[in-house]
Amino acid sequence: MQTKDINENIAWAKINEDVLRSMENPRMGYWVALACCIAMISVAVVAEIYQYQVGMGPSNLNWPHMWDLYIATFVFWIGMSHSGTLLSAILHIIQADWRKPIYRFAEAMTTFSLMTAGLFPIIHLGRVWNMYWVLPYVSDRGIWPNFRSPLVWDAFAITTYLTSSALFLFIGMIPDLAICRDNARGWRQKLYTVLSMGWQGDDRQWRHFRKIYLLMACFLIPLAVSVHSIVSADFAMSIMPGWHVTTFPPYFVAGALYSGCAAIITLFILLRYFFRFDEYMTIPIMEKTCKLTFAIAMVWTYLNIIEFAATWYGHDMVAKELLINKFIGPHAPFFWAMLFLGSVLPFTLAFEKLRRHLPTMFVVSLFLNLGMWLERWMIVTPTLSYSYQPFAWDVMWPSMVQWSIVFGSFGWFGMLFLIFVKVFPSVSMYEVKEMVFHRRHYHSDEVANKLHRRASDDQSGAEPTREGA
Amino acid sequence: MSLKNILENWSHYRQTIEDGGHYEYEHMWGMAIDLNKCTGCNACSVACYAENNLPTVGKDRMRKGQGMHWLRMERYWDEPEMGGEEKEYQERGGSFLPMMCQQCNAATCEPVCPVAATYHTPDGLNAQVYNRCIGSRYCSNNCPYRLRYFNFYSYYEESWPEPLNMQLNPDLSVRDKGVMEKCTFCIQRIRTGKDKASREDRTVQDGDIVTACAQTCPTEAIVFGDLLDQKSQVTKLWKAQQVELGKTKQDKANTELRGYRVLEGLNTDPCVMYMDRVREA
Amino acid sequence: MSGSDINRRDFLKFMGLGGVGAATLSGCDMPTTVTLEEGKEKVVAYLAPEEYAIPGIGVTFASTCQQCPSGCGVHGRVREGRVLKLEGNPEAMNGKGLCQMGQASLQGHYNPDRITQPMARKGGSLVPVSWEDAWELMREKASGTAQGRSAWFTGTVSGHQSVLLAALNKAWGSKDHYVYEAINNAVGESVNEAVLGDAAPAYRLDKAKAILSFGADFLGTWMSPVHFSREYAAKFRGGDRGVLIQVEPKMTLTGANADLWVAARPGTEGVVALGIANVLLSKNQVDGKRLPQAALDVISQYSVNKVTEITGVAGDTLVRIAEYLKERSPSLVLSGDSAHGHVNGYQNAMAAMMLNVLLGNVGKTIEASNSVVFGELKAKRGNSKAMLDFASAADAGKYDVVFFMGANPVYTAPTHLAMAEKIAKVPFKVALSMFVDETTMSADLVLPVQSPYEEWGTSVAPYQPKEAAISMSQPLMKPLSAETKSLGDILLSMLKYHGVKGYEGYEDYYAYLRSELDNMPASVKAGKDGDAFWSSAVQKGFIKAPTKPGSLNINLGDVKQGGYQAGGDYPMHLVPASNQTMYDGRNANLPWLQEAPDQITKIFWDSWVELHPKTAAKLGVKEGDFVRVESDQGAIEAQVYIYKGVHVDAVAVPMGRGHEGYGRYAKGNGVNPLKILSPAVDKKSGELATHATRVRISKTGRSEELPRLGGSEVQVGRRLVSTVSADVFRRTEGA
Amino acid sequence: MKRYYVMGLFSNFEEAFSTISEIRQHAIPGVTVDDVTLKSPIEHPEIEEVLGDRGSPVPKFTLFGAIFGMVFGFLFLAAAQANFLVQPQGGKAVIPLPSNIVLTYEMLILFGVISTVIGFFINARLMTKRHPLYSEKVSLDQVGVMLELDEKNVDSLKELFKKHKVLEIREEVSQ
Repeated sequence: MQTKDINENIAWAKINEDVLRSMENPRMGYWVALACCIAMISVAVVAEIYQYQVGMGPSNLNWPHMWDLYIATFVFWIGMSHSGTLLSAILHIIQADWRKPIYRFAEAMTTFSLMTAGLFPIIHLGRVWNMYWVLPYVSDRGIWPNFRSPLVWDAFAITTYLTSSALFLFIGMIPDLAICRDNARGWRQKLYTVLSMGWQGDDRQWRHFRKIYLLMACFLIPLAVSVHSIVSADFAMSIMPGWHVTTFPPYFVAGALYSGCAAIITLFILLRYFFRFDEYMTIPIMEKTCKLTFAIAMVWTYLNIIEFAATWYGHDMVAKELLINKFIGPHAPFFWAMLFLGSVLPFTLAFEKLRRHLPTMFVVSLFLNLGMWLERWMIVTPTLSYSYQPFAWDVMWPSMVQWSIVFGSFGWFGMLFLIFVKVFPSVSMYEVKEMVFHRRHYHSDEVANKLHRRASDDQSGAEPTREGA
Repeated sequence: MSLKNILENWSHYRQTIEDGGHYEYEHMWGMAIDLNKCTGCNACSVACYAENNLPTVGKDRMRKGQGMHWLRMERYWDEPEMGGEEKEYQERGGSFLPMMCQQCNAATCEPVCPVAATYHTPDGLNAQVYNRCIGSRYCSNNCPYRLRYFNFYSYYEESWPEPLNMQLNPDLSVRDKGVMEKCTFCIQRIRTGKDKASREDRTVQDGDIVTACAQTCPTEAIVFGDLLDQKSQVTKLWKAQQVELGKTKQDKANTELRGYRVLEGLNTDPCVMYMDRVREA
Repeated sequence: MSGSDINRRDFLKFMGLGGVGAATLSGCDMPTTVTLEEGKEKVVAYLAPEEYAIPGIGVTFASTCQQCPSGCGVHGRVREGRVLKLEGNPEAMNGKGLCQMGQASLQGHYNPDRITQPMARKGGSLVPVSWEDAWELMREKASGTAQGRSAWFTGTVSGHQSVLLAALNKAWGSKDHYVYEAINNAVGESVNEAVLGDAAPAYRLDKAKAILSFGADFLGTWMSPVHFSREYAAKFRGGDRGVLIQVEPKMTLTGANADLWVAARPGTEGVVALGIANVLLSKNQVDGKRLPQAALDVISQYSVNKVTEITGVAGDTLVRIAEYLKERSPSLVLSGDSAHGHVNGYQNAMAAMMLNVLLGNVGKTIEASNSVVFGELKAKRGNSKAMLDFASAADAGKYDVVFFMGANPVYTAPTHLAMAEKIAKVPFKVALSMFVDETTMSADLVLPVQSPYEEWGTSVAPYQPKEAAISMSQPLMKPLSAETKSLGDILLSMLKYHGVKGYEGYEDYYAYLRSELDNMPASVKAGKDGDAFWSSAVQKGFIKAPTKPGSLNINLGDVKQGGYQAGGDYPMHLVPASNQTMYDGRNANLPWLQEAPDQITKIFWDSWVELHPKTAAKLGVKEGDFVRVESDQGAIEAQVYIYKGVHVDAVAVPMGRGHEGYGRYAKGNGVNPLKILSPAVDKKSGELATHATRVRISKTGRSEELPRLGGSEVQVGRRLVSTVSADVFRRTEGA
Repeated sequence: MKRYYVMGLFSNFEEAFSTISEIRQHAIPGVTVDDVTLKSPIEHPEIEEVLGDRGSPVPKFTLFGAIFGMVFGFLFLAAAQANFLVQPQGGKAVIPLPSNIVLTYEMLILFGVISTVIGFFINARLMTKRHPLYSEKVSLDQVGVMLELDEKNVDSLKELFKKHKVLEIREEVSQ
């Protein structure tokens, strides 16, 4: 029974070994997974090519449903990206050191889900080949993007966020890349030599490193918040009932952190299982993540209630009508599913027994994410189905083209992530060392006992030595 | 130098619609539609198909909601008023509402377009630049009237088999897939009318320019004209109905007048005024 | 271009392609010459064009719309030698307005399924032949025809075409010219003839203050819709707003605009009229002196309760109608298809006319039509009796040769007439047609005629009581196919071939027409000499001739009404509804009209079955379900549309769809209700009783989304169209 | 006279630090703590005290980047809008502050981040060759204390290292 966030006595050499091992000789399962992802992608590519050739028609989009799954999934992936920032930046600033073993893959998740999200606005364009018109490139025709449009805000925000989080991921990885460099052979060595940028761990480098890490953390937190509130502006800035909602920015951010954390739990369990990271991704850390998720889930629930209540309380007849339609209309099954998965299911996280039981958590986290995806769909579509002009009311279900592209996006994310875990250390070695080091120096056994030990535990915690390793 | 430009004209560039916007309008094309006269015969819609190269998309796509009816004749049945008993028959007939782009002055579709493909012309028209459109379809989502239609396919490929294509109006383009489009108040006719006037160096007179729908309407329920021209028939009608631009709620001296603008409470400031349907009882 | 080396058709084709090519491209990325925000003018080199092709500039020419018998004057916009758009001719009776059929008639002209060259039946199927062969065939099969063994079967014809046609018939010693219109007012005409002595008097909607219409869809398909719409809007709906009451089993466009829409049990319209008369006489103290005693006696039998019992119209409704008619005089009572199309159609019409007499409308809102100088040019109005007569005559083997033109009896005839088989008994059938419709398919020789916008011609509107206008048709562009001939030319050459006196001089129909106009009486030419007269006629698009005021006499016939008999196995009434999109089926090949949602139900591209909610509930069907409508003559299946605009006992199915031929757009979509009509005729006039068929409905179990435009059918509380009362209107905008 | 690089590898961090602090107290004449370079596998905020505050100019870069991003961002947008009047207005001003503020904010962060990174690369002397005395142990679990000093002091330094249980000593002639 794991009781400590991490075992202070773990040998540093072992940390290196374990992590580096995880990066080598992929097993059969890995290749299978990769193959699946690529298969999903290729299906999506076929669908996209078809759509490109014929037009948006086959996707079942229609008047008035000009948007549907593409945008919903776009919002979903953007949301997914926020967890990484949460763990790496926020927890870094409040110095919650239990983040150290697990923030690396969360950070990677951020970058990759952004790379996935970025595809959707492009895919959903009627004339993809002109997508670059959204950027303010120098044009002799003197035409510019319309800076009033939330879509342009998206373009700016996502570029900024992608750049920053990618840099953040990379900077944070440099010392580890140095480790890889020192242990790798062949092409990997060349690669890491370049990437580690001559890191040699002298005090100067560490000093500046600490600064930049802090500074970037400070940047990323407001950035993450701004990004998702801008995404929410796509809807909140419109005048459509059910979109024009004041609580959307916080609602979206909460939802984002929520789905992000759920995704972290999923990947946490997968990595722990496949890479035998039991030593680092420990149950207590898992528990902490779960608690965090639960808290956010409650925030999300609260914001939901607020939205409903406000709509109900207000005099906007049309918005009220739409709300009722969500409750009992054709979308009701999905709507209620979303509420159940998003607000009821998370209560499983409140029970220690369940929290510590990984298979349960795995399933739960998947369902939480499904709920979050439904949330996005239920935001986008019902408003289009029932808005101001009753004559334009309609109900539309997405076609296989849309579905396959949506599924493909999961394949794409999976592929990126799978490649990542084999090329880069998915656990931050140097930071685990720091964690161990500091714990060893600042946590006496008494404290440790107070903190972690329970009556049930065996008392055979070896006396921590003062030796390095 | 642009910086200088900004500093000098700052206040000018900060003017919103309430302050009259940043340029003087040459015209403000508008309509007045009398639902007392409109019989819902749908001639306007077909005339629009004929004038504006609208494709016929066929049964399935039409049913899917992928049709291109710029001007749609909406028909509503009376609903039993609150508490009122269900009548056995629609004793008062139907309510017809011809809906074409309302050419809003505070158009909700404009600010959301990422590439500025839809904007306001000095004619007070809400123009859609097909060549600039990248098909994000945000404008249609943000149009409370749902009056923007999207080319979900390359309709022209099937819509005009030889020799039907010879009927196409060369004054405007045939749209390709991936482009948003909508009623333009027959901008090609406006253009021709203005050119003609300028050739005869005179100003455009009321009646020089008439849209296809207004022209074909057997009951002359649709009146088109320039709202800035004080002598134009449409202006007279707006005045008579005490309906003014730039208001979210018309404060009328005579509250019994029929004039109103659809959903004007949303402050879209549409340029199309409707006049209520009339029934004996 | 000189014109000699490249012929006109290629030139036009080229222009056409050019137009589309440019247009199509401009939808893509390259900068276009005409962008939406600023239509940049493109400089076009002025290549001396033939006739009216001036690049870049649209010129309008007057002509006449032939899409329905109303014969509205049109202005066609012509650019680069292509006619692009039709507008109403402001000076014509229809004014600047045009209905959707008129707008869409262009697609008939440009239709991809038009016949481009003669076809003859060889080995069971029609194969293209040259005109020489076609004439050869005529020579051997037709020219030798014995006296009176030939006939013409046409739609409404008028003007010089009908003159030539008469001459030709005369030459062949045949008086048999069947003029058939599926949608007609024949019963009404016979009643008018009997009572007023004037088959087509002037209905002055503009003078009426109240209109009571028994199924006369004067805004949709009745006689001259555009003209009536104009009068309706200009005066009737003007300052002192009139009241419109519509009594019919299925809501027509007119019904949808009525102040009071009343669903009477089909076939009992006459009883309703008597009931109203009864109320007027008893309650409203209207003086009955205008009516003969016999009529008064009959009326007195129809107390409100009895009428309610027979017709299902509530008593207070009858009272309300009477009120309106009383206080808002002069009124006008009309009757149309759904009142006429019964075995007692004549009585229904007579009862309606009785109300006019009782209310003293005759002379006020019903005025005498004017007699005109050119009787022979007047329109021959179509009716359905003609089809019945023709069927029996053909069945009796009365003819060796029959010419079909502008009518499609094989499609519109009920199954029980077995029209195709009967026509097959005629040895040689010639179809003069633009399209391969059902009738044309059964012909032995098909002569391709030109579209109304390619040929010269004159026509006289069947309904133009107050004026006498001969409206001109002139080519708006060169024929799309050189192999087509104008009807006039075909008739003329036949006349010449048979050496009929007085026609040998003209080398073509155009020459004939010119000389005919030259020979018009001075009163018509109004002092203009030949060329001036001609050009003014062509420019204006019509010739206004002086008229002599006619007069009306009143002798009301028997207004006795038969009782209402229940249906037995077939409880429901079938209402084959005429509408402005498909009309009688002739518009089914025009994609614009196929895609244009029906005015009432908003359904496109397909047929439907209209049911009242109660009926639907009883049957257990919901919108979109397929139901089987079965009469003793057969059955049709279509999707259900449910609303409160159809009588509880009625099933309305629109006419015009369900073609077996007639081109890619018409073929095989929808069903044809006329096929299952029972063999019933109006006893008096002998007209086909189109609304007399009884049917039963059953579920099929199949269901599918209804092809209907629009979501919610109510406004759910938004102010999109709100309704104000007429009093307020009169108060604020009253004259 | 020759100058040497001498590096001692310690596994016990305490010892390493005390070595440095002794140097700080001039255990070896002519060798100051400023000559010391500490190489370690993890970051040690606590060493700062021992080595003395050596500061970091990175935040200045950040500040500059952020301010530049903000100013440039807003002017860029405003200029574009002012010079391209044919813009959809929807009744809004030509230069609408709310939307421009949003974008300006993003620009601020973007430029801030980028210049921070640049500042880091410059100051941390990244993208330079590794030091000849660099030992892979450092990336594993040992700290290296490295000094650059005159030949005469080398031995005394080694003494000092040995006193503090050094595991390994490497030396190399500089230039």
